[in-house]
Amino acid sequence: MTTIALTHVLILASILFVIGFVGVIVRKNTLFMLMSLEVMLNAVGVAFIGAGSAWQQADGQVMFILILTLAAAEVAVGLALLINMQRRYRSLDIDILARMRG
Amino acid sequence: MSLLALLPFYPLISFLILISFGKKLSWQLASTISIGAMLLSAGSSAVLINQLGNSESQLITAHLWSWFSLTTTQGSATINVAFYLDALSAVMIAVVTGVGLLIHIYAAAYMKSDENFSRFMAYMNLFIVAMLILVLADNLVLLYLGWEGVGLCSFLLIGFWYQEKANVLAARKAFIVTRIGDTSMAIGLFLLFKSLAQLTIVDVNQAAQLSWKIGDADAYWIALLLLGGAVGKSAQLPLQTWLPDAMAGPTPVSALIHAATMVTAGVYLIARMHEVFLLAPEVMTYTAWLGALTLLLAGVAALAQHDIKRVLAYSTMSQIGYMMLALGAGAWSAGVFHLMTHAFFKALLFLTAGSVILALHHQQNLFKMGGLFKKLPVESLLFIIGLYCLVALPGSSGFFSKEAIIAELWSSPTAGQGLWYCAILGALLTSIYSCRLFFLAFLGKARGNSNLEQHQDGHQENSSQGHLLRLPLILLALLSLFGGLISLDLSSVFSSAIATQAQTNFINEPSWLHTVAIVTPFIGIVFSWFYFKSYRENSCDNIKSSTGAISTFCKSGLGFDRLYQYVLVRPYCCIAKINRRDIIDQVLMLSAWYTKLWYEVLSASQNGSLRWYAAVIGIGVVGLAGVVAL
Amino acid sequence: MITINTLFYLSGLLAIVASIKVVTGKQTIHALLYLVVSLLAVAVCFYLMGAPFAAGLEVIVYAGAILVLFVFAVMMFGLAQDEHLHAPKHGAGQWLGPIFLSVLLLLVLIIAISNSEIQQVLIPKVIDAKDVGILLYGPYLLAVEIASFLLLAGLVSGYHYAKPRQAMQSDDNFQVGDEI
Amino acid sequence: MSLMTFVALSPQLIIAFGLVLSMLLISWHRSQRSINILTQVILLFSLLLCARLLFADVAQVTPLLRVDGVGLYALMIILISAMVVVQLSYVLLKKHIEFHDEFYLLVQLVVLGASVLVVSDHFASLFLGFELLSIALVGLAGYLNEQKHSVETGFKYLILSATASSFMLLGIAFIYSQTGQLSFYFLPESSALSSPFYHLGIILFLVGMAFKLSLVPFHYWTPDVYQGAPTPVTLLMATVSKLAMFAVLLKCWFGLGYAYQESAQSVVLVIAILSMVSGNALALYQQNLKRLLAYSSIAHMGYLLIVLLLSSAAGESFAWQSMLFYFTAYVFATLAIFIAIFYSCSQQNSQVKNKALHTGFDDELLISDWQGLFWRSPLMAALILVSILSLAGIPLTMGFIGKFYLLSYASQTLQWGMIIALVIGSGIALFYYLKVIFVLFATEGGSKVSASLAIQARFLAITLISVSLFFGLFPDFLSQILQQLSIA
Repeated sequence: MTTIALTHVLILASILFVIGFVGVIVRKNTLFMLMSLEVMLNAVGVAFIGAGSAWQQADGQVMFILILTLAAAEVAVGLALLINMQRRYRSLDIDILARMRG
Repeated sequence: MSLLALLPFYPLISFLILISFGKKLSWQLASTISIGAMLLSAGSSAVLINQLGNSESQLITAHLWSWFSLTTTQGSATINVAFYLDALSAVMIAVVTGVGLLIHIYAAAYMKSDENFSRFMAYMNLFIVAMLILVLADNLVLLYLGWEGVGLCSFLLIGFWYQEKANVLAARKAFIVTRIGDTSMAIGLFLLFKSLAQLTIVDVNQAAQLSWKIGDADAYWIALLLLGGAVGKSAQLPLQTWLPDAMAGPTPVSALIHAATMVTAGVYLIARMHEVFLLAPEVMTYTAWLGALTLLLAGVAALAQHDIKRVLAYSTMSQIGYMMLALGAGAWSAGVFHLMTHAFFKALLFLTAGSVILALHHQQNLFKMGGLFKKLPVESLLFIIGLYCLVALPGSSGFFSKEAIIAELWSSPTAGQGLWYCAILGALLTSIYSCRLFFLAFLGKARGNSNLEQHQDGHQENSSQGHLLRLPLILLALLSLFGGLISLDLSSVFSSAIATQAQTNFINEPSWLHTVAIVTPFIGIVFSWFYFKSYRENSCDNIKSSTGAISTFCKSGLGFDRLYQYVLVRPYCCIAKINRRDIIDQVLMLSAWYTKLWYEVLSASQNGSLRWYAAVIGIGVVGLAGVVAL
Repeated sequence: MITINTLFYLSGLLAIVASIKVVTGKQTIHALLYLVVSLLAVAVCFYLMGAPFAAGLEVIVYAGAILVLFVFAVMMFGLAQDEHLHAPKHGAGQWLGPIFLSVLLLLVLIIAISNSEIQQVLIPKVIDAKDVGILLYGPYLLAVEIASFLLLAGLVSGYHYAKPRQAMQSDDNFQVGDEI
Repeated sequence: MSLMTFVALSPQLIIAFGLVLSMLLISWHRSQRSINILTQVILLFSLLLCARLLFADVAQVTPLLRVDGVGLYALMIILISAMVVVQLSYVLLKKHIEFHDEFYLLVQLVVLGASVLVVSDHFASLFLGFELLSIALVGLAGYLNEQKHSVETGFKYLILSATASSFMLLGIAFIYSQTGQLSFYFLPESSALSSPFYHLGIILFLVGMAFKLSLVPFHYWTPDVYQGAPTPVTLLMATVSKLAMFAVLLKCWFGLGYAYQESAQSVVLVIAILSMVSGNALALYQQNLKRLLAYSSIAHMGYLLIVLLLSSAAGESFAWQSMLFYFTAYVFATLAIFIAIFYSCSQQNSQVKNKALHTGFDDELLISDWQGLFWRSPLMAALILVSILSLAGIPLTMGFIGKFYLLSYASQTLQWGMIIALVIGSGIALFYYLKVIFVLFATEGGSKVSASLAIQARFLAITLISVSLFFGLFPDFLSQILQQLSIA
């Protein structure tokens, strides 16, 4: 059936996902955090497409398209927030935003 | 609506009025409302008890509405808001409304000058409501409601003078410690419900008889967990530590809650669920031993206290130990009887102590008192009556009830001879600390209070308050003296228990038992007469601690050899001294400390950093995967 | 022998390397370009998995639209102060990486398209645009509708946050390093 | 699609249609007042349709949605709390000269997302509803620019919820890769069950859910976002989002048979016990009221997880019944206490308004600000009292019955660990709940909050108090309805 093993696709997706997640944790720059989130979402897309092709269903691709809309909406809000932050604090350092605690 | 259904509503209405209008009410109005409500309650309970005596079935029920229903695999159980009055709860409502009424009258006078008077009376009323719900509840859920309500009111009242930190801490401690017991009880109730699918008390008792055998594991665990709840509420070992601290509340509170009513809730619970306990004889033995240990421990602790209210608190603990001992030994009626008489004389003692404290401008230290007999003759007389009953000298109400308990211990299947000796030792201790208290406070010379005379004048002026203070005291004194003559017929409640008891034989009992039991208090008194000579005669101005007492004792050298001193007195004093700070208390506080530590660690991790928060999501995933993999 | 598998592993590796570069990059624009490379590599993977429609969308929407949004945003910030702090050194070294990755990707693409064996294996298991469309506008019709509301939500909140406001003044008293 | 499906879906359609209408209204006539009224009308209309459909047959609308009684009941509660939120927002926003039409649009979008969630029957609709809810809430969380922490709140919520939703999506992808099915009500083959990806998928999926329900250890956003967001938005998160999430979780939990899988059960057990204990421990010495409620909500969600642990399919309807009852009590109590917080805050803010222009105001309220409130505003104090007692699960309130249902459920399914954790947790909880009650009745303290409530607020307060007391005293009425719904 499949020439590409499903497990391998899922492992690829996991690796990409983890890279993105590490980016979210490690980077101080908010722009990079948003980019890392894109990497994570993209990894999820890989997993869905792989699963869809393994089962020979179009559902995986439909889910991918829905994820695409999510990514677009998320980026729009994220960048708008970024602009807001830049205006207010003149910096994109996420560690500024740690004033609520306890 | 029947009279029974209305019983808790009088104080409830009074509570609502007082809490909503609060400060707008004058003292007269507020006290009239609260005392009036209590009067109505007490009156109706008198009528009800009369009706109960005349009725055929020996019980009165009132169904208000069905509360909610639970569907289980074994069918559905409906929980009603319904009241149930039988001989056992009749005793309880008599105590709660009767003693409650007298304490309300006293409290109205005692707290007159407090600016939050109406709030105080409102809480007192609410307490009565909760207590009535507890004792009248027809099912265990409603009983638990009353149980929690009582705890809440106690918390509110101990911390009534919340401006002082110590009071708030005491309130908190009482709440936390009793919560431990409540937790155990709640788990017990769920286990019970799971096992029997019943929550109505009558049905539970019936179903327990049908579906369990004696010594069944279910019965064992449920009884043990319920005992845990009772131990918490009744301040028994190892959850006894909250009671002495609870004396931080106003004195009427100590009298009402921590002597007469609330602490007896545990005793009531066990008596109420006696059918379950009968199926778990081991737990009954534990109950008896817990009671006995508490009795001795509290007696020893009472010996070393400086604060008059703390002495009384420890004595309450030890008297409840007697009740527990009685329940554990299967002497159900005797236990409940002692509950009632104890309520009378302990309320009397506390209230009189309150009057003394008031007269001395809130001086509670025994070593600063002395010689009060001459200055406060009425109070002293009342106090003597109270102590007379506490020590259980012949003729007093305490005598009847305590002897009834001790008499059943020797040949009880769940108690035995060891516990009999404990009870006798306890009686000895009781008489010793009572004498010590009396000598220190009322005999000898006045120490460190010159304000008394001046206050006496003020006291005279305000004679209406004085009368109000004394009226309930005198009534209580009468009850304490003659309360022993009230005959309780609890056979309808404890019928199954009596059936079991009939098998036990009293043949093997030696004849000297009763004599010893009666003589013991006298031995204690004679002993203290000589041992506490210095307190009594009080030639020096300052007596401080028990080491002083030991040296005085040495000098007098009245027939006690050195061995006795080193083997018994020293360790006793040591234990008493250590126990003044309550070892078990420290252990319990450790758990509070753990909670606090936890709070601190967790809230430090809440550091506001987004990157950390995101990282924790990853850590969580890894952790959960680990949990699944293992 | 070059099979689909080797091509897939190669493009997957490319995607991983490019993603690592995105995450570790110093300069925003460079990181964005690496992200484009990563997305393209993933698109190749999609193609190899028999989802050409998804591969197309990946290129058009992700690399084409969403990343352009990023680029616009970066332009707007005018490369803020933290960019200057780590100003990159110009040199040939930093060009090598992207060039290498891109060339590799190009090779994979060319092989995948020109190799007839691979095409033969691919064609029977392709799920093309038609299948996706039938599903999307059949059972998933409501999902499309809800997705449109999702975009609306993104639009409205984005508009709100980015809206210039007279009342809002920048927090002048705030200094970087305050309260951190 | 037949007419029947339109009828079954009418509550959702009304909201969607209302959104379009609202946008038209904005382009035609911008007015705070009219958009508020329109929103309320839409919500009310949808509520009435829900009530009408409540006992109708279950309707499957495309593979994505399945309209049933329990979902509609949850939606009704969601709509009621959304109406309260809109009312509060109106009070908050009308002080501003600027137009705030987006706010109402976003609230409607949140409600739409929630309404999709409660009837979803498919991972696609679950994910879309989830995201619709999240994105709109991100927009709302940092809505008021003049608030001190608006950007921080918005960013925290955006990044964390995006991270969590990617985790959830990866989980769904893994599950899908092993089972080949995205719809609920489908039991996987045994071959899938042995795959590690399947179990990993369930964990990841639960992570996303746990994040939204703010369960430990995915709870970190909760206190910060609760504190930083405008109070009506916090209320929206505390009620609408939580209820919708829980409803959908329960649906797929039972539908996909996770309830009977050991791995999923052990995950839930760990999360639940951690949440019950940590949530309460964190709230212990918290002074800020909104943070306090955030922590207490963590614990409440932990209690609710009890219904997820099931031993046989027979328990499912009781699980629904317990969960819906508990949530009704929780939502009403939360509404009540947030109304009180909202009015207290707005009075505080009006007193320091001038200062607010410069440094940004703060929607924060300390427990001590309520000191002696009873003597100044008995109605508000009564409102707080009833809701605190209900949250604490003191008898005679709805909260007690709710907790009782949970406990009896747990004792039937033999979850002794859960019961112990629940009882210990509520023991700790009483400590801080009582502190609030204590403060209310304290006499001293010259606090600023004097609280004279507006007419609508009085009406709201009295309604909430009486509802809570009524169902506390006569819960049978509600539980019978719930029983009927959950059996269907």
